[in-house]
Amino acid sequence: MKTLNQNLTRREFLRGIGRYSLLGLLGWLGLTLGRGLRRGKGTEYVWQIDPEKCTQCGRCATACVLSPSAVKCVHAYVVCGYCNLCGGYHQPNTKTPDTAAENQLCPTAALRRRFIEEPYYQYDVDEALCIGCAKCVKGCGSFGNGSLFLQVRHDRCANCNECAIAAQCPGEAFARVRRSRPYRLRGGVA
Amino acid sequence: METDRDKTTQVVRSAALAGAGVSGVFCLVVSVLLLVNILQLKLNDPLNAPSLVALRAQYAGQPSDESLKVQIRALDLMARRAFFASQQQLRLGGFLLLGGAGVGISLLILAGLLATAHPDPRHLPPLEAIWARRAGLRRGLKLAAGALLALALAAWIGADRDLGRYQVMTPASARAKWVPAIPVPSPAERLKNWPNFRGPDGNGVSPARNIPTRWNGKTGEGIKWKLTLPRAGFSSPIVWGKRIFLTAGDGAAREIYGVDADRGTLLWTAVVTNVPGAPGELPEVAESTGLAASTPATDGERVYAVFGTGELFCTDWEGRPVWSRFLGKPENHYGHSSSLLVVDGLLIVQFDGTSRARVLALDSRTGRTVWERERPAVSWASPICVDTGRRKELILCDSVGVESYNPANGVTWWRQDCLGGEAAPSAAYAGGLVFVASDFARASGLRLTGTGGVEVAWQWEEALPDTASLLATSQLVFMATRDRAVVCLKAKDGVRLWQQEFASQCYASPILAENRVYALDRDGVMHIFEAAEEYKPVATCPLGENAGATPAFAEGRIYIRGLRNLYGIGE
Amino acid sequence: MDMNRKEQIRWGAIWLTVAVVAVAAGLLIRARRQAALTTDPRTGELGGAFRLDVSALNRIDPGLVIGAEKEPIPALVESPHALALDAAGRLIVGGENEIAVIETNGVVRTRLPMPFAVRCVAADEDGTLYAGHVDHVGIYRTNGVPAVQWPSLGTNTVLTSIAVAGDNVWVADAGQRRVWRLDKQGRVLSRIGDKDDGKGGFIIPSPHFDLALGSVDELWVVDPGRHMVISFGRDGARRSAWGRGGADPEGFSGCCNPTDIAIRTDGSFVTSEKGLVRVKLYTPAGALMGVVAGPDKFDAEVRGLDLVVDGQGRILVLDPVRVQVRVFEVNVQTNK
Amino acid sequence: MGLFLYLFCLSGLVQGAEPPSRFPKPEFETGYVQPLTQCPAPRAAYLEWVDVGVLAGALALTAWLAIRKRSRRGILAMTVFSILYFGFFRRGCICPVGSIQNVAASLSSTSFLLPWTVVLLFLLPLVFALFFGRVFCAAVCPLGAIQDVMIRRPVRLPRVVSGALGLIPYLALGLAILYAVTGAGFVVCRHDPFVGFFRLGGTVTMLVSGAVFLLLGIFVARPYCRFLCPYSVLLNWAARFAARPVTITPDECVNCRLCEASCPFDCILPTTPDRPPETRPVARRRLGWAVALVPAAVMLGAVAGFAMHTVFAAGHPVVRLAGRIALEERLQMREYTLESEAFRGTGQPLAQLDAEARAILARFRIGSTVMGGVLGLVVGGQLVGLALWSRRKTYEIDNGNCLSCGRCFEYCPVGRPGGKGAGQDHGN
Repeated sequence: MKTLNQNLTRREFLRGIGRYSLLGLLGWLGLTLGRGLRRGKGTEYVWQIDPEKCTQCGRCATACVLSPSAVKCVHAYVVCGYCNLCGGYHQPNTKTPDTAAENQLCPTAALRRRFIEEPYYQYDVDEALCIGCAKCVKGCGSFGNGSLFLQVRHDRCANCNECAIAAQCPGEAFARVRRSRPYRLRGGVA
Repeated sequence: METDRDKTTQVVRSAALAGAGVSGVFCLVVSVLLLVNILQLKLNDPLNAPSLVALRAQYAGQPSDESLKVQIRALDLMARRAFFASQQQLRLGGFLLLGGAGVGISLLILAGLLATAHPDPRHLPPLEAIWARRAGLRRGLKLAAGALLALALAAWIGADRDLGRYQVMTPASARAKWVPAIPVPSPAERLKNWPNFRGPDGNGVSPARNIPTRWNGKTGEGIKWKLTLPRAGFSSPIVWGKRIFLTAGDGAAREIYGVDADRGTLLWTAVVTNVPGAPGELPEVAESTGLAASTPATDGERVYAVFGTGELFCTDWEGRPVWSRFLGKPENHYGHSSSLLVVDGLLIVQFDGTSRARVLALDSRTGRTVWERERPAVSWASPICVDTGRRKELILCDSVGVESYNPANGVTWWRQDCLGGEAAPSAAYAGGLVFVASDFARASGLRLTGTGGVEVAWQWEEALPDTASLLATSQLVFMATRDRAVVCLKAKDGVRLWQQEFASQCYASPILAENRVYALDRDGVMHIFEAAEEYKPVATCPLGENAGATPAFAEGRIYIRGLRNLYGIGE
Repeated sequence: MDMNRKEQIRWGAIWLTVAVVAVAAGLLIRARRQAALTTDPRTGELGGAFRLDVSALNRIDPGLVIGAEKEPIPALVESPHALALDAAGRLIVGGENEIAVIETNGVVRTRLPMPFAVRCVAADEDGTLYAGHVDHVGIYRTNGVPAVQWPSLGTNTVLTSIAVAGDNVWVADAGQRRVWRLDKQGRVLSRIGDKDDGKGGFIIPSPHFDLALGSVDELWVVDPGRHMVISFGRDGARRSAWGRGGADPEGFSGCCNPTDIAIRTDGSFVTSEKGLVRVKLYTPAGALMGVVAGPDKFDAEVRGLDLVVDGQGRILVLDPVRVQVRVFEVNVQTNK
Repeated sequence: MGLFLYLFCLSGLVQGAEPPSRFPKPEFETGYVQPLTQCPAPRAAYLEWVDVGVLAGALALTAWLAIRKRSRRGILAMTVFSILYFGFFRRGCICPVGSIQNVAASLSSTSFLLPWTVVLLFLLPLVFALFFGRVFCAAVCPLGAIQDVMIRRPVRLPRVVSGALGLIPYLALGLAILYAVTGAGFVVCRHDPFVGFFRLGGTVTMLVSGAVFLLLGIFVARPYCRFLCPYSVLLNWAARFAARPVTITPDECVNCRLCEASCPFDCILPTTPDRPPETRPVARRRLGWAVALVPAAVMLGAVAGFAMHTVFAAGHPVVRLAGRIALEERLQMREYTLESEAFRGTGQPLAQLDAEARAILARFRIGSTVMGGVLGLVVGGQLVGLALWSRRKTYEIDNGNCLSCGRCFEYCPVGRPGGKGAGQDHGN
């Protein structure tokens, strides 16, 4: 019995040493990581797309962990030319620039058009319908002012540890941005 | 003894189990439906319906066909409805499945809580089997390790070695490892001398000591000797041991001079002649550049010089020709002015013109090309080669950006497009940062990153140099700007610390020696000030003659080239 | 002992099998990768209907191409925006902070530093340069006469084109969406294209709005939003128009094209477009004669190509991305 | 790649959008007011701290329930809470398991900054494990919780299988660190099988693998936790030194073997016979062999790791891109992938990509070799451990592997408050 007790206490002792050295290791780790933290004090990040790097590949529609994707087309009205024939709204070979189905580019009709006054039209994105396929973005960028572009919508985004779209983005357009400035809008209005 | 309570428990438990079973069946049905839905969506995605795609294609050919339009519209509406309907079904299915599973599992848990049956230790293996269990663990471990080894073997066989074949993209000559055949001067030897434009690395920093701070060319104070040169040229003097070398040239002749550094006597003159392939006709160059704007270089055995004509000439220590090459007529609207640099037995020639811009590395013994890279744009800047602690980087500026090469084979380490206009100032390097600038564009501080590239640390656009190169310490960056000022910026963030205007602009690049900056202006006045966070003048020394060349520094001496004369200053 | 030996043989056989399987698997992986690398890489994306293939539009029927490119001339100006010819046939290139006068052989004659960015430029017969800065016109002479800056034409002004003839200066103002006619002292004489002219004014969604002087008393102005080129009398009376939208070679693509025009001595038009970057030639009546240069000749990021026709009928195109004046010769009988 | 993205956003290279367009908008005559582009704000930063607080609270409560209260039902309630809160409400993404990668990336690159919340997320479960065992696994980790409720008919795996599969978590940890450190991305998050359920959607592979794990979990208790989870390695080693881990019995063990049968994870070590069933020389020889094998295993592992490095490196997007572009150049291919097309669009020199890819490959070479060596050490060490004979007089918990689920308390006849429960029922 005595030897057993001695054995036990010796084991306990060794375990204690192990425990506190591991605790010290974790403390050191925390401090090391903490040192890095002081430089970027209080900065928290969210994912966002840089529209200048976006290649409109269409993967945002399929790669997001959410379905439909948390990436949506966003319209910067300040950059828009309010055209009648819109490169983002209409098929490239459209003859009569109206809202007929055969002329629409958007597969889900998420892009809406509203007449304002001759000859100007306002275009709006219905985010409930938008799937983030970037077709209109490509059209607007190719033929228009580039006022349509993709952005991660933060009311939908789960802000994953590693963004599934970022892992597949060919243009490396995804980057973390500060939570205080969570969008990268064209036309400079946040 | 079964009590009523036990009975109720039994009934509840059976009910829970039955409920769980029902939930399970429900989940199964929902999952099958979901699966069918997903498959359906995969097989015929309404938004990609082939009939719709075909109709659209047909419509593109016959845009005036009204019936086609009607068909497309109807089909389109159907497709979109189907798409959203299936999306909704998927969502609903997901919720139903989740709900069913939740209810089922909850009921199972409830049943488990009410269970009275207990594990039966009689089914357990006998205690003696413990040894067999250990053997099993051991065997499993060995099995896993073996499997991993087998996996590694398979991986090794199937490995992707495309990266190894990537060499196709770099010039064929780059693969050959360059082994200099002549003894390369040691870095210490180079540091003792001034072998090329802007000192040992081309970086504008002199390690020499006892540099004079007082002289006056008009009165002769502090001037050891003065030598009138036969011809003019804007290139700078270089120094090795007791020899100074210079180049000069005009339409009539191009010459290299060897000068005794102690006495200021002209030892020899090498005339550039018989360059194979040289057409003899002269390019049009600006008067302010001339035909001898490029500073020569030396490795302690030979002298190398390049001229605005495109002639590259190598002489031995006594001025006898060793080899020469014609590089092609420089297409460079001010005139060729990039200086030479010798790196580990390779003569680096930056030859940036408006067409066929390139950089060459030649075997310094023979003039044979070891490697050659195309360059993106014209420039008038000179190469620098610095050791960043990780590797040697050959850094060249052009009118679009700055590029760093491996001096051994010409492979690009990194490139940053941050210049513009007409690039004449050369880069400077200090403390992990590369500094570049060009007039009408911007100055940039580029930080070398851990991955071997660069990132832009800061940019500055206010006052910029158009001729003089940058000078940097690990703390400060100096630029002699076009508007006759010297600007001092903080190296790490590009914030202006001070700015000092002089009577005249500096064409010569500022040089750092003994922590003092020597900036020679076009009137020949040397402004000496401390390399400090505020402007602290040390002295102002006139030469009595206009000057444009960058001075050369040696232990206790400065050699300054005026428009007509070469001055030896010091004891 | 016998048992042990058997055991050994069994394990040996097992390990040998594992090794053989591993080698086979490795070879299989290798073969599959080779096959996979060379097949269509674009899998796992949305289907065909989701693809907007702009490159299909970029292809031009080779039979339509009538331009042949010659050696380009370096433009040598930072962010070149504006191109013109002076009376001596030299190139005037205006950029972010200077104007360069360049010989057709590429030699730079003069460099004039500019106090403002140059958006458009024109040269008078006597060599006076009229540069359109963002909101006003500046007058520069190469012989040392000090520059004159005319007053701003308004806060919303974005000047994009300028033309000079006789005593008149016409400037196209994309911001206010009208053309101004000024005299040589900078006084406004008249305006063209105000909304109350009954035609609804010009539609200009982006800062591209060009004008050019025709041979006979005509001013041609682009209405990019309507994809049309409209002629006015030099006094401002509207005369005729041609042009239509469309991604086909004959039409002007996108929302707002053409971006620039130039007129040849025979009255035919050279046009340039953004989006689908192409330079085309039209008859004086507005029928397509051919494509001078298709999208394959230009970098994708080109937005607006300033055009000029030189004395030999060659088409000079200012390429802001390559910082060159691209030279095209037209191989077609133009006197139809 | 995540690493590079971080670098980008910190370098300030891509700050802000382009300046506002100077081109004036049309002069509308109908009094039209241009709408503003709407931007819904992200979740407030302080809520991250709330999450950390909830995690700490859940850990403390579970520890209390397991060690003081010894309440299996309490732990079950916590399990349900974790599924709901960390799983469905937080959508599986505040996750100490994944935080390993953030920590590794941050240690390898000074420019990868991670928030304090993530540091705490990583450290809290480990610190708790050092004192109270793996209470995090018991009921706090949503990945474990969702599997725990699925355990219905657990079977005892043959030791050969569990011994072999037990090596996988080490491999997973090694790969997670290797990929995080080289900037190839976060593989643990990418292959998380259950996150698809928590988010009600995901790729088909993700959902199918999750379903397979859950269904498998009916028979094989917590397969992901025991045979895949990289964090389990760290928790295992911390829990071995736990100060007050869960105990089967609050009092003295009566060796009734009930607990041994109750544990679905095979973590209860039974008593051993007084003397090993083999002779001393045999045991000694075995130990000698095992010890001698350690350096050989390390060497062999390192060689295998080196052999694997190109395979691992192929998972890095830059290396893959460089390989693809090299192929395109070699075969003069005009069919570009989306990646190579995007890269060519940037106009970066190909040689720079090559240099970058080679640098990454070099890091993989080192990292993979080290990883192989460590794995060899693990194998060797375990063999040595298995060759040692330790005597046990009572039933004991294998602290490293015990998930503190509390199932064994239910059946222990000793010292249950009130003395009712298992013992009585068994009597029937």
